[in-house]
Amino acid sequence: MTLDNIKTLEPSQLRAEMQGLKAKGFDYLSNLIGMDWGEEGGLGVVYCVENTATHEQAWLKTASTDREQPVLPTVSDLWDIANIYEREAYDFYGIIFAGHPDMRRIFLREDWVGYPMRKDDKPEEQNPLRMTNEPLADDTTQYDVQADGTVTTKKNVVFGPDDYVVNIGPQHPSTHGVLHFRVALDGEIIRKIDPVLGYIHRGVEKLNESYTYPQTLALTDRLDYLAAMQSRHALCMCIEKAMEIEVSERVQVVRTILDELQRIDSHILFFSCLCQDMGATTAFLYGFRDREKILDIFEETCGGRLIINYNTIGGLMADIHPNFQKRVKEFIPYMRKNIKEYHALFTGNVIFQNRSKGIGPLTKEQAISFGCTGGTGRAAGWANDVRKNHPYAAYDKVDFNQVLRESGDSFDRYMIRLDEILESLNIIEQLVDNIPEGNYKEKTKPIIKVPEGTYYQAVESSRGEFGVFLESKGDKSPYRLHYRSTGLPLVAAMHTACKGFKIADLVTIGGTMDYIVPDIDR
Amino acid sequence: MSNNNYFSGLFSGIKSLLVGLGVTMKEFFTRKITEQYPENRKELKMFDRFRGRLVMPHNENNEHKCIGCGLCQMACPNGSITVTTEMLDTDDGKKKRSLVKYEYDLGCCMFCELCITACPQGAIEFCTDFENAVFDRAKLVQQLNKPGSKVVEKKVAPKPEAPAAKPAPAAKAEAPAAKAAEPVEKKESNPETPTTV
Amino acid sequence: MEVKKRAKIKSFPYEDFKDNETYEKLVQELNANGANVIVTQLDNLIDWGRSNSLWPLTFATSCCGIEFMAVCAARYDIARFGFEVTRNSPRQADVILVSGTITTKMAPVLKRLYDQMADPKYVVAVGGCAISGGPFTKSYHVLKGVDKIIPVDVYVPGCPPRPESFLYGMMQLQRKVKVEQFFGTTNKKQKEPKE
Amino acid sequence: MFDFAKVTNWIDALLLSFLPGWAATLVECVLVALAIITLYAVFAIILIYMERKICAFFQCRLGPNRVGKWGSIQVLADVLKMLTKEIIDMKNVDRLLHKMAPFLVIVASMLTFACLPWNKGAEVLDFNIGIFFFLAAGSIGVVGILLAGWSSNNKYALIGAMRSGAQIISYEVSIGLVMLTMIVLTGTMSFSEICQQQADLGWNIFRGHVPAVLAFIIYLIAGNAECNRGPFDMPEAESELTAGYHVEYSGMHFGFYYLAEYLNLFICAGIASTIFLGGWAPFHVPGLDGFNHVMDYIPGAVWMVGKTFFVVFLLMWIRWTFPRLRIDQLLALEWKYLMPMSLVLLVLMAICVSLGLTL
Repeated sequence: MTLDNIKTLEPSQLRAEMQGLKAKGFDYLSNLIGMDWGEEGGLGVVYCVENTATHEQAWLKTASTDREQPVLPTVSDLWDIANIYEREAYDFYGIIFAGHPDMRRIFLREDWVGYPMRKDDKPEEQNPLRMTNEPLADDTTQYDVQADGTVTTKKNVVFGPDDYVVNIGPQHPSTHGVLHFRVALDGEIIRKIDPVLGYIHRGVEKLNESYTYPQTLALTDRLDYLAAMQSRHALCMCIEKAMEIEVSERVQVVRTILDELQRIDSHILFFSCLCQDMGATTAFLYGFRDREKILDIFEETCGGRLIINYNTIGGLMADIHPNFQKRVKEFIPYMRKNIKEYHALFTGNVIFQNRSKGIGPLTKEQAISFGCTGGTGRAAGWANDVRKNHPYAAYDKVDFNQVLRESGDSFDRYMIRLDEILESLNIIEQLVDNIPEGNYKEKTKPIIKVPEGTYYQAVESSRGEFGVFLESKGDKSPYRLHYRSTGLPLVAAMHTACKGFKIADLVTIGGTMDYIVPDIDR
Repeated sequence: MSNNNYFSGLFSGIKSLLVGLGVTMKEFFTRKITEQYPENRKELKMFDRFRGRLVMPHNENNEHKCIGCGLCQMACPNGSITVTTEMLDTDDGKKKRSLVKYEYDLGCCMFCELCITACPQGAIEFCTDFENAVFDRAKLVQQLNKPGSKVVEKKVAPKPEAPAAKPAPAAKAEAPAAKAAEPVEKKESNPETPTTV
Repeated sequence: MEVKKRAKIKSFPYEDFKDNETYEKLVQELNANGANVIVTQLDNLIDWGRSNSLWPLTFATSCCGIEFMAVCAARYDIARFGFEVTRNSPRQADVILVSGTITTKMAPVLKRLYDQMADPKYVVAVGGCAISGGPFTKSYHVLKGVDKIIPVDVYVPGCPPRPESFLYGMMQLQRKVKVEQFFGTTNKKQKEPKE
Repeated sequence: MFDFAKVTNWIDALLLSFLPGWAATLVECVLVALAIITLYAVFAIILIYMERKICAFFQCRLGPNRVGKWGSIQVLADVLKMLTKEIIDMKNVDRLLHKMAPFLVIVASMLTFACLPWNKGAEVLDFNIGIFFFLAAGSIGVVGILLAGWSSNNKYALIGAMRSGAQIISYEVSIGLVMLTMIVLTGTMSFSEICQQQADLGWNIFRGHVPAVLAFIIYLIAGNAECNRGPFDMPEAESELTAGYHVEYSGMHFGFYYLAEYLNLFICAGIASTIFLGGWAPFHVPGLDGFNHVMDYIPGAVWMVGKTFFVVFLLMWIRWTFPRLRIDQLLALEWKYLMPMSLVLLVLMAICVSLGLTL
């Protein structure tokens, strides 16, 4: 959608406005995007808050023209997730949020020089490869603006000298990639988790600013590689809407089917990895056995197993393979049968039940405040499915349920995913026989230039709301292309979910949260 | 916890464990799905659309279709392709661009297919060969045009093959337009034309 | 005495392997000094053991890691080669499969992991990211090839390489291991990364 | 039934014929030690191969099949590699304890291994308090694990070792009680006598019927926990503690832990088959003399090893099916379920025996 009504606020007005919105029921902060609008525009932030009852969105922005020490007020006390989003903006743009309790870098090393996402920063010149071990401070700085306008600092403690801190990751089998948790333990009990991110921060958003639009597509697959279809779908849709390209019905339906296949793929992998983490290696292999069927469908039609590279601006790279429908139709009953096996082998198992029921619960309020979309939010009873709330592609033409559960503990998060596999199968079943005829790709200009403006498009990716925020100045490269990570809120919520549980539960909770690290770090 | 709970929990727990054991035992006797790769090399066939590595097909006269326009190089997001060209005088006195070396870094390629979509001639394509591991990084930089090869003469050349698709592919329509739109930028992409051999 | 080792890999003819030129060169280098027969036989035995027991470190940073999981899973089953004993502790692993992007923040960690491994240790760079930075070559936070910090034995291109290429890469590594000399240089490597 | 004592007596006589008594004993000890070590190694290799194959079959794949026929010499390759792998010397460890720990583990495992009765007359360590000795020797292993965790100077290793300590000591209670239950039935603590009795009177699991079957199940669970194997592999819980107490060990030191893990499994299964399934005693059905006669032709060692591998298979089946417990649940399982149950069993068995209700 085109955002032509972003409300511009002075930094001083921001907090009052935000508090007002929060009171009006805008309780989900879906985006907090750092921006660099150059010398005149200054360094600023774009906020998007959503009302979880009406699904109405409000977009706001604010900026400070001081490039030396830009200070904006924090909203981290209003929404929990703002804490980590503001650290991201600080890390990339050097924007200081007054009143934020923990102004540390989050993605880059603490000894990193400069703020790489600023348009005038030259990160590579100032930052040669440092092979020394990374310094990790045990305390942090809070900046406050006093009544007279001066900025004061104060030290906050992250870990005290008495904390028994264990580093889990970045190289650890159950962090699903290179995530690093610093965990303060009391015996086996977790007292505090401090995530250290950025071990797979690949600077995708910065790269995008130098890429042409077709080139930016190539990177979306590699963000959340288990939602490659959906991420790329989101970006394509965003660009298509901005350029007012109508894609054919055929493309819409094929994209929907593939998105759902991708979701099943991701949820099977979720199941497998959770089993692996909890020591049931055999179930892990059963999951992978079934996943290979989807990968075959992908590979035959799209040419890739994991990095699929299929959606493109205006349609698809190639038409679906003649075998596509046959294979998909074979897969549906096969998968339904095997889901029963999963339940028999793992879900019903008393050990698993005891290890997951009541473990790491997130309440609905917490899930919303942390912006934990996707299965994690729905397990807590938050109806956040983008497919229902803001329908796109062919989702308004199919009949499906939004699976919701109540307690938001690990078991519910697990069950949500397995139930969603069945829902996705239903969606595919409704569509696969009725793929309409039509072009598989619309004609586009050889050089794609998006008209000036700001655009946002969200899709329901495998693990939540994946959003593409695009600001264009009418060039062939985007001025700013930001992705709303689905995993970052999940990691942010880890401390809340894990506190008071045991170190073995960290594995269960992390597994059921289902985050993918390259998507967190981007 | 009441006594009742204790025992019913115990028995339902044991039952769930037995169900699990049953599932694994059933799998123990089902056919294994493993594909034995090096043993099945002869039967192993990749899907047609699988992207193994980039190749430039040559016909039996050692001719390829690349005219050296450099569009692929420009389309490539991370510089895996380097096209070196030279200017030759044709018989009718015009200058004509001709390909000298088409270098492709397999170790860098991300298989996004942008080069293939960009190519107006259909000169490059992905093959399904997947056995590419080497000991030396330098070996991954491949020269795609065979030594001594030359471009197919326009009159003889058939229409560039469009990918197997039924509706008139946009790629084809896009191709001439792209060609027309590009000439200026093409030059800056490969400024150094090697001296004629 | 000219002793020429040339590894045989089951069901895979020597000629079908790629990059045999580098391999021949390697063989020449390793056998430059020659060796006596008994030592050679012992060497062969140890190399046979080592090449068939390359336990990988579970190290995955991104996409390629998922393909590595697929290789370990039922359909491709790396266990057929005996490599399924993935170790989580670098002390017990033989080969580190660098699968995925290595960022500059991760680079010291990777180096440390490599240093923690016991000799003889091998490195396989899997996928474009590990070989050259791949899709992210132009990024400010990505290491452009792991061979800048640790010596790499085999490069497996692909983005991500499909499971068969993975296995092929492992066979290439087996070939390399099979020509090494226990009573020589390779047991205690002091290799330095390129450049 | 062939009595292996004939062979040992013959060797003894042969040696005494040209050696003084002390020298003969010395030579015999060396011979036996060699035999035990060889057996130990051979069984370790077989078990590892078996585990890898069986686990693969449960997981619908093939397992090792490229090294040798059906991958049969895969483990030899692993052993060769492990032997020639560097053992890393670390700076900040407690050197002595760090180096000693794996040996303690392997010594404990070998001592208990020597307790197994292989055949009639083929027992290495056979006292009248054999079971007692077995339990005592088995608990040395936990010292090795604790030392490994402590001396490694690594937080993961320490947590793993502490878990292991808590786990093994708890489960030893059940094992002790269950064994006591069976001692009530047999009336002896010597392994050879237990086996002989079962050869004469029938296997204990049949003789002791209900309490014996329950005791067998409890023993399997507790024994599995003693070996630190899934679903009780908390100390090394890969996904939590990377490799647990042996995270800092490399080369053959790690190899010792690896071997000991499998051999402990074998010993646990071996003791189960000795105490419950008759050890080397063949399977007899009362009344079917022809059948019993055929069974007698199968050597005792085959029975013993066969039964043991059967139990090993059961344990592997369990391992490759279930997820891992959490440490507090593991202890709850012991103290809230297994221990009370084994106490009840002990009483039940005592009642059965005193009322003559055994078969």
